[in-house]
Amino acid sequence: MLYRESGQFKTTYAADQQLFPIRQDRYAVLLLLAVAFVGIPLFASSYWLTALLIPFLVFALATLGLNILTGYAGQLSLGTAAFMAVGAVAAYNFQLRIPGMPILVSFILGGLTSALIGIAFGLPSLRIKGFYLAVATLAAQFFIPWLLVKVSWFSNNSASGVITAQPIEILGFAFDTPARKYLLVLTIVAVMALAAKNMVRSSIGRAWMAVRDMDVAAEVIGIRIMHTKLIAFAVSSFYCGVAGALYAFAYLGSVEPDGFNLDLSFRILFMVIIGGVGSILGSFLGAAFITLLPIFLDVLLTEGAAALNLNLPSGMTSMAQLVVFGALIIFFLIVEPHGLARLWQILKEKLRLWPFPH
Amino acid sequence: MSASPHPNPPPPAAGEGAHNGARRIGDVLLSVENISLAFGGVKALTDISFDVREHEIRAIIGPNGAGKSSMLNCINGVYTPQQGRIRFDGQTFTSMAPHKAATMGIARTFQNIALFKGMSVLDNLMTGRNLKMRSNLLAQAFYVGPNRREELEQREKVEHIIDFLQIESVRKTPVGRLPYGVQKRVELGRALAAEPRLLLLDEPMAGMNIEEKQDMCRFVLDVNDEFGTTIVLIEHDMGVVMDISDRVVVLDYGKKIGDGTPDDVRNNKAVIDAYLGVSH
Amino acid sequence: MSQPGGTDAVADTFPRLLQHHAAVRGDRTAIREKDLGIWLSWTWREVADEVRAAACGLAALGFKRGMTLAVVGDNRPRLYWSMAATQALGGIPVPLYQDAIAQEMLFVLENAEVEFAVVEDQEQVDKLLEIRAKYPRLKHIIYDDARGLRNYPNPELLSFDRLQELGREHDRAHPGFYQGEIDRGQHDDTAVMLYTSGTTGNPKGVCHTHSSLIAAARGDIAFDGFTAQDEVLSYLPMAWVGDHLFSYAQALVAGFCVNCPESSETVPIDLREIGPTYYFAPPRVFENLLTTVMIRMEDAARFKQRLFHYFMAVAKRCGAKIMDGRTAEVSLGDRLQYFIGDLLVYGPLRNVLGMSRIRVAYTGGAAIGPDLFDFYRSIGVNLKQLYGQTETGVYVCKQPNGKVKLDTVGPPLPGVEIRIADNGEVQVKSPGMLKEYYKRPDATAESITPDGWFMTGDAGFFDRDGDLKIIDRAKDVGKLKDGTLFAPQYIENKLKFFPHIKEAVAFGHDREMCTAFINVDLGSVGNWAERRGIAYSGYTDLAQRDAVYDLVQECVEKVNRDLATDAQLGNSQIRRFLVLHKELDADDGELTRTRKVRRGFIAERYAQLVNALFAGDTHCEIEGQIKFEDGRTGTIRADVKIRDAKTFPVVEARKAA
Amino acid sequence: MKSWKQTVVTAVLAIAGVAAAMPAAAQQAGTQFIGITSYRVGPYGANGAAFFGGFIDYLSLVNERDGGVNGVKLSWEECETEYNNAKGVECYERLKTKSATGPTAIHPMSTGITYALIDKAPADKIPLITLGYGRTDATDGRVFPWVFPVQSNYWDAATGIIKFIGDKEGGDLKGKKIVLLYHDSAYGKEPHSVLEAEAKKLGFELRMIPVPHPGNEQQSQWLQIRQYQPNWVILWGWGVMNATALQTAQKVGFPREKMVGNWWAGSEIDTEVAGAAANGYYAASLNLAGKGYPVVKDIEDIVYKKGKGNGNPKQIGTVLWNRGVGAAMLTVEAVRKAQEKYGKKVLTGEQIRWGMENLDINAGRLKALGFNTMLPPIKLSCTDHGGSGLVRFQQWTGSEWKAVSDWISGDKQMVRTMIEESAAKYAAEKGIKPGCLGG
Amino acid sequence: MPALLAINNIEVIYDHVILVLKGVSLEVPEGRIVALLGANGAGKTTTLKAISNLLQSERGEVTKGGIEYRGDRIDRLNPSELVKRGVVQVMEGRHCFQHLTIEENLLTGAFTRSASRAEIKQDLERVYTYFPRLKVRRTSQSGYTSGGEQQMTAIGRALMARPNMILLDEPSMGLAPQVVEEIFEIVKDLNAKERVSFLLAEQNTMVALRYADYGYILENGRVVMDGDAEELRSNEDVKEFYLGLSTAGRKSFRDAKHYRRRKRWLA
Repeated sequence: MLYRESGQFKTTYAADQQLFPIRQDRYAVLLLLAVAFVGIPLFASSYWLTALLIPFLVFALATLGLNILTGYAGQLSLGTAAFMAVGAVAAYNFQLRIPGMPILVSFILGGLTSALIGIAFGLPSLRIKGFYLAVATLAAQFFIPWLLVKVSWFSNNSASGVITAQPIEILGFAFDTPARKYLLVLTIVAVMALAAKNMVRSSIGRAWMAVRDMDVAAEVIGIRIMHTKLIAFAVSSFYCGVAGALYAFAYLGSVEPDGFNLDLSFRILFMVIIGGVGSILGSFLGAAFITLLPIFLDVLLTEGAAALNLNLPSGMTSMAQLVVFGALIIFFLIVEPHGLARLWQILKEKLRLWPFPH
Repeated sequence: MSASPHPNPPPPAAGEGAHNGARRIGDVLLSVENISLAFGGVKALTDISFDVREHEIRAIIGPNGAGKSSMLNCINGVYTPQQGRIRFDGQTFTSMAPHKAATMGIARTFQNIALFKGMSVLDNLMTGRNLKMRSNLLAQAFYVGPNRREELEQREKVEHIIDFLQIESVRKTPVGRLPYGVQKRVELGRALAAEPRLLLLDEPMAGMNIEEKQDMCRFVLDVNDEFGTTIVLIEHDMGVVMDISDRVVVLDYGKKIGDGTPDDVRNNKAVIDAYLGVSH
Repeated sequence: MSQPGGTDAVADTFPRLLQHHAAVRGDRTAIREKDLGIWLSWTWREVADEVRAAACGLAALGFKRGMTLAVVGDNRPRLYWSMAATQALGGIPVPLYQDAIAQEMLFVLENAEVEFAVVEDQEQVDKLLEIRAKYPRLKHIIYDDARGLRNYPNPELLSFDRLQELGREHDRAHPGFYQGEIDRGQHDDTAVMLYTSGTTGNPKGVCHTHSSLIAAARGDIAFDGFTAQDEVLSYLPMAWVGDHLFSYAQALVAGFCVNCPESSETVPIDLREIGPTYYFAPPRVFENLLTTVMIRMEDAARFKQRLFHYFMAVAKRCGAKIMDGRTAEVSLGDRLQYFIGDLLVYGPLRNVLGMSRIRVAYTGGAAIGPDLFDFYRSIGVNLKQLYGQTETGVYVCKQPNGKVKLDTVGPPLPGVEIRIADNGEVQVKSPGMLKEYYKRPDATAESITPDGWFMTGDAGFFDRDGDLKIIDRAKDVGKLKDGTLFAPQYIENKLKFFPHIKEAVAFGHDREMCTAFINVDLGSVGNWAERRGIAYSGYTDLAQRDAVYDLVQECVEKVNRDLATDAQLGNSQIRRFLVLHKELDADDGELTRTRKVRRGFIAERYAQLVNALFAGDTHCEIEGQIKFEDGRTGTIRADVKIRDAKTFPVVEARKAA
Repeated sequence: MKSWKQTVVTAVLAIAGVAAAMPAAAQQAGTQFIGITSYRVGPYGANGAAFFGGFIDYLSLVNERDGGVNGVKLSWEECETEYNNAKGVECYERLKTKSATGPTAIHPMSTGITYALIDKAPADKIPLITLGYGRTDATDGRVFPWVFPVQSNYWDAATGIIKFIGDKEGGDLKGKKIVLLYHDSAYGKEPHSVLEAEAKKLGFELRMIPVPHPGNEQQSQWLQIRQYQPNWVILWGWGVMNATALQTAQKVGFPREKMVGNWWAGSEIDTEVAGAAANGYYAASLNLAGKGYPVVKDIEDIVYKKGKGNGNPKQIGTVLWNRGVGAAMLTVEAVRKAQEKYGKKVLTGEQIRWGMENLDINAGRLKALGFNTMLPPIKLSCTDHGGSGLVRFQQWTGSEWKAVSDWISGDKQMVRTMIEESAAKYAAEKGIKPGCLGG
Repeated sequence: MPALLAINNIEVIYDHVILVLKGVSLEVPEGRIVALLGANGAGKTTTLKAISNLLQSERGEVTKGGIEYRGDRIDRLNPSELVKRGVVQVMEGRHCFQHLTIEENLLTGAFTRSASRAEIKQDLERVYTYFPRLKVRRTSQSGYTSGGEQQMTAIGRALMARPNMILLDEPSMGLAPQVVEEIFEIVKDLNAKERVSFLLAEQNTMVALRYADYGYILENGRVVMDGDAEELRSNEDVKEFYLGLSTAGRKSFRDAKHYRRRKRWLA
């Protein structure tokens, strides 16, 4: 219905291969970016920024990272949080130990460190697949936080193992307000999402998907399986690493290695599943669903109970929220096992065909 | 991109000194020498030798389980034979990695379609050109300069294959959604995208009706003719084999029981007994 | 002569027009073709170069001034260029219907003495090679698409690329040759020969001069204000005057862009992609589109259907008025509803039909059903009717914007004179008039009066607004035995306006009553049957179902009721009818290539059925032969039911329209 | 199947509804708003429910009995954190916007959340009150002006426990073996450095054994302990870990009389679950249990009688509930103190901070407030955001916690030195210039 | 003869928007072999899956029309319920349990029945009489048997459910000509001796029309023609497009054109 594509034709491959070949999509994305970059910082409260949007973006980035590995390259991983931890701690240490280190470089180095670790833990993927690989990545999930706790050098000998992120300053400009932090995170996430989209539509992305879909055939047409899988691990871990750094620096400000636990890894895996395996958009939708929906529900239930003058026993709304949230997850998975992105795709397809059904 | 509607030189046209079907069959491109292959004691292939000449269409026939697919798997390195050698383009191998085979110009299709189900037809074909792509990860991530150029160049090449195989209408459809017959075509396309010198086709016409088989035959013949690609083909439809192949190898229980022109094979008693049956 | 489109005075032949555009708007896109996944584009300058190379190539092969060149195939840029190249050399292009079987082509090739042909692909090459056995004068067959042709031994075959290569060599060798040839062209040279299919007898070659076509095109362009910015999709048969005028003559005069679809199957998709601003189609195409829309809507969810029907009712009420700018007559509420409808239904509908950008759409060549016409206008497609023939360059009448009436074809176009002869025949003098029928002075004389009026063969009159109203083909109008006027096409059209009826053939001249053959529309009736749970397999099965007969009977009786109100035609109500067991087909000679029924041929071929109709039988067994494209024949056997239809007492008409 | 459509519609409606509800619902004007990041679900829900029950009950008491603080009524809102850091931050941000003057002061009741808020509180000008948890070095108010780890901190607890053990062992710990069984988290690691220092100083052998979260499986740890045969086990647990430790100790035959918990390992929730296994177990406490205090009686009589009680009536007088009451009292007293300076009106976080920093509640005042000996006196200053650093030991009798010591203090000197070192390091790392904010 | 299975005007849509079948109607009379012919993607497999209710796993659904078996609507029954009623589908590509032996595979076919051990044993023997080859290889893992044997196993497994009707999808796919004949002979045999009705989707029109009694031709998700096998074999369109015959006999694959004659489907 909203999609009126008549008259949109492509006369070059460049036009056909652009990111958003449909004009309406392009406008929508531009509008979204304008709102995200201009509207939100101008109007959103610090609650929205700090409590909703920054974590959403950070988790979206981590989800993107896991989606690259799991959704595109088909390698199941339960070590996402560990790679985030590596990124966070590495960025902290680069910042701490190298005087004058620009913060963005620290983030990148944090990501690269995570990528290296990712490659190391990706090595088993050459021999094992699926469920077994997931178990192997669990090793990362247990080993890395343990190591970070064990070797207190990583937390600069902090008594509690907690690292407190340094203030963010780029070229003398302090990113100290929620709006500034949000803009920084948004920029990084936007650039990395674009890069991810580009990768998955380039030869490396096709190699990932080829390995995912049919590895023998991929090998037969000349794709080096090992190389491809390890790149997927590296890129994925890089994304998770940067997400971890942002989690520490722009979101919580201080993190302890134990915060990056299996629970978090699973949360991110849920984001991938709910959002859509093998979809960039899905990573955002999934992150939004898992991070924002509980909060919305919580507010809705609390305010709702207050509005209706229900004097609910304390903790009741929290319980109700969990129940509703869980039910919604199941509901969505039944309606569309392939995730929200697929739901969106179907909706879009319907809108393109509107008023016809098929 | 400037409008250059016909970037590839068109195939040699008819009428003007066209060579009237006389494909120039050349020297031996591939020779399989005394190959034996066994899986845990079960012999799949026993002492098989045959050769394939350049520009030739070579069929391999035989009953189910005769070892035909295993033979292809040996040629492109999916299996490593216990004995024997493979000579390809002057080089001798006792074993070959699939990746190596691909770089040397051997491409293949599979009996049970091995497409990348989650990807579109276009992407499947583009994947076939992965070996031709050089740009680094960073260039890909930012879709800049060389990568962008490369993507567009390869897209154009792939479009010619799409056109060649007449699968324009499904270009952007995920292959998993396509009917079987079209998937077979796409798989051929993916193999062609690699611009192979030797193309191994494992039952490209299985599960097709006459019309689709006719199309597939045309494609195989056109590939052979226009690009000069050498083709090794496993096929059960004797009509197809007899019509389009230059020479035929017959396998039965892992042994070679016949080798020659279609007519030779058709009249070979061992072949009739083991495979063709009386009705043919 | 007026100069719309900014052409200069010397551009009075098509080759000169091409040169003019190459000079004036050399970098603008002249033509596109959907191929290899995108719309490959050529600028005017590139087109001029391509044409030049092709023309020189033809010259190198020995093509001489005054020779003819056959063009066969779907709408392909190279085929259009071949026409221009031929004209540049002073030759005459003869486009042929691409779906014609070899036998039909043979006649035209012989008649036009064709020695050169440019064809699309293997299919056409095969046909021409088959013809060559009987017509050896055909010397050169040039093909566009080489697929499958590489091993043909025939020396007369040549690829278009090779032709152009030869041409470039020739051009280099003879530098002034090409321009010289163009300069030698005269505006009154024959520019093209278009064979009219004719519902009776053999086709005739209508010769048009450059000036007649250019004049017709200029007139059209000025009338609707077309510019170089317009976009059209060329998908109609190149041999049809409609396409020639629209995708060739008008494009070359106005300098707008012509888009060639990927293939005939992809036309709807390509139409949607391009979204032309100017569109022309015979009623049959609009009808098929509407049928598809209705079928697809019937499959939609209940809610969507209700939405659709609600807003279609709104559109019916006020859409046409809004389109014509008579907003004063529309209430505010309706206007608001129409606005919402446009958002939810009409806009998306126009979009999926590829009609979002259309400024002007024309239909012509046959009568269009009122519902059909209303539908398109009400959803905001500026569909108008025009009237004209191959012989008049389709330049006779057109409906002006804002003054569209269903039952007329509009006032005469500027420069056109029309008179109604004593027998009611419409006679025309038009700037787009033909030069002659090729090698048929007899036919020319029969069609053009000594004082230069073209006899259209249509019966018609002017209404009070000065708009022409066409009644029927004058020649077809006969009388029943009782003397009642019998206008078969009029009745057939009324039947065909029902979406369930695809074709109808009425019989009655010199008979006691009027009867009809019906072809149901497989898509529409099929869907109808599906919704009722009537299982069927294929056309033959469906056509002989009682339920389908009931359905058709309803339509026939509605027509009868309608006819009953007409004093003159009241007695020619359809008394009996049958639903044919097979679809009428051009391959079987039952239709012309432009899908007009060949009544005489059908009557002969199905004499058995016609007799049974008049004899009062309730069914009739028939066995007939059908011809396949490759010459094979098959037999088809059926037991066709015959039904009586209710007739209505003739009411004295309140007032003749 | 059209359900996807309904789904979308429902989702859109829900989101729209929530978005409409999101803008901060204005709190009753003219009240002193207190934001409460509480947790009543999740693994530590029982502990949270008891603490926050007491906390809110005291606030209710102030409103019901006194009509507020000098006539300024209190209002509050809870936000569920599930003891999760990210959720804690979200709650903090949500509560922050709920009133014009901000949420008075935040009691995160979680070391993790405290860490996450330490950077935010100064920016938002909201005092963080961390009663017996959080960041120990924040006691140095010159580096952490907005954080108040009041009363006693973990290092006080650790040295206090060592002192208690030392007393039990007759004043000499040389050669003794002590095990620290700790929750493997930031919280559990807090006492490491100070215990190591104590071990060095007092000459005892220290072994630290982590228990992974949540701690309901301690078989291997206790086997290790049995092999090691320590004289004492210090239990530094939280939630389910505590009861498990007691039960496993019983199973391996380690005497509970040789186990000392810290104040988060010494509530009825821990011991009641452990049953008989808890008998004889000691725990340090910040406050005494029991109902024998006027304030408790007032709450029962005024708040619960009116049906406005928040906690489970059964929890009244328990360790954690009493702690909640005490924490609320400190907050209210900080308000009262600030009102002295800024007037009897609704005050901002900045003003409360001053009130907090200048808090001085002596024994007399405690009595006046009806707390008697439940809490030790407290006096804060810019350099000392902690307070007395006193702890008191209780022993589980099988039915209740009974005080077995006086308010005692550990090695206050050492703790202070370490605090200042750590705070200085933090200041250097963060580029903070230590100093007092004043009022 | 009453129709055992009747499909009336079904429409199948995949993924909510992709129309695969439209208005397909067909009948299988008791004790007959009916062939469903058509190119890949015409909708043969979809039709079979619509009957056996296996569409859901592929995101397809029957949106219109009805399917009746012995006069009862079966469109909403789950596949195992259908098996109990005697309708068994043998899937394309054979789908044997690769790690089980042939005999184990056969035994899985009897799962839905609560039959005694003796009965099952008896059924097994019955299957072996039709497929003596399977008896020889009964202990081989089916993953290591030939395509023909796997196809036989799949049919044999279906027989173990004592069906009245078997839906057979592409039995000849990827099989050597001799084996194809063998399989079809067994089908004919089962039909004659056990009165099992068959609806078979098949590309190999030549063989299918030789063994079937009746045929339907599907193109683009619609039935374009139906008729007795005999009649279809003599139809010009069928001859050209499905049998590859021209007036001069079999057309060489080498001479295939790059364009198609228009299909008329004139019955």
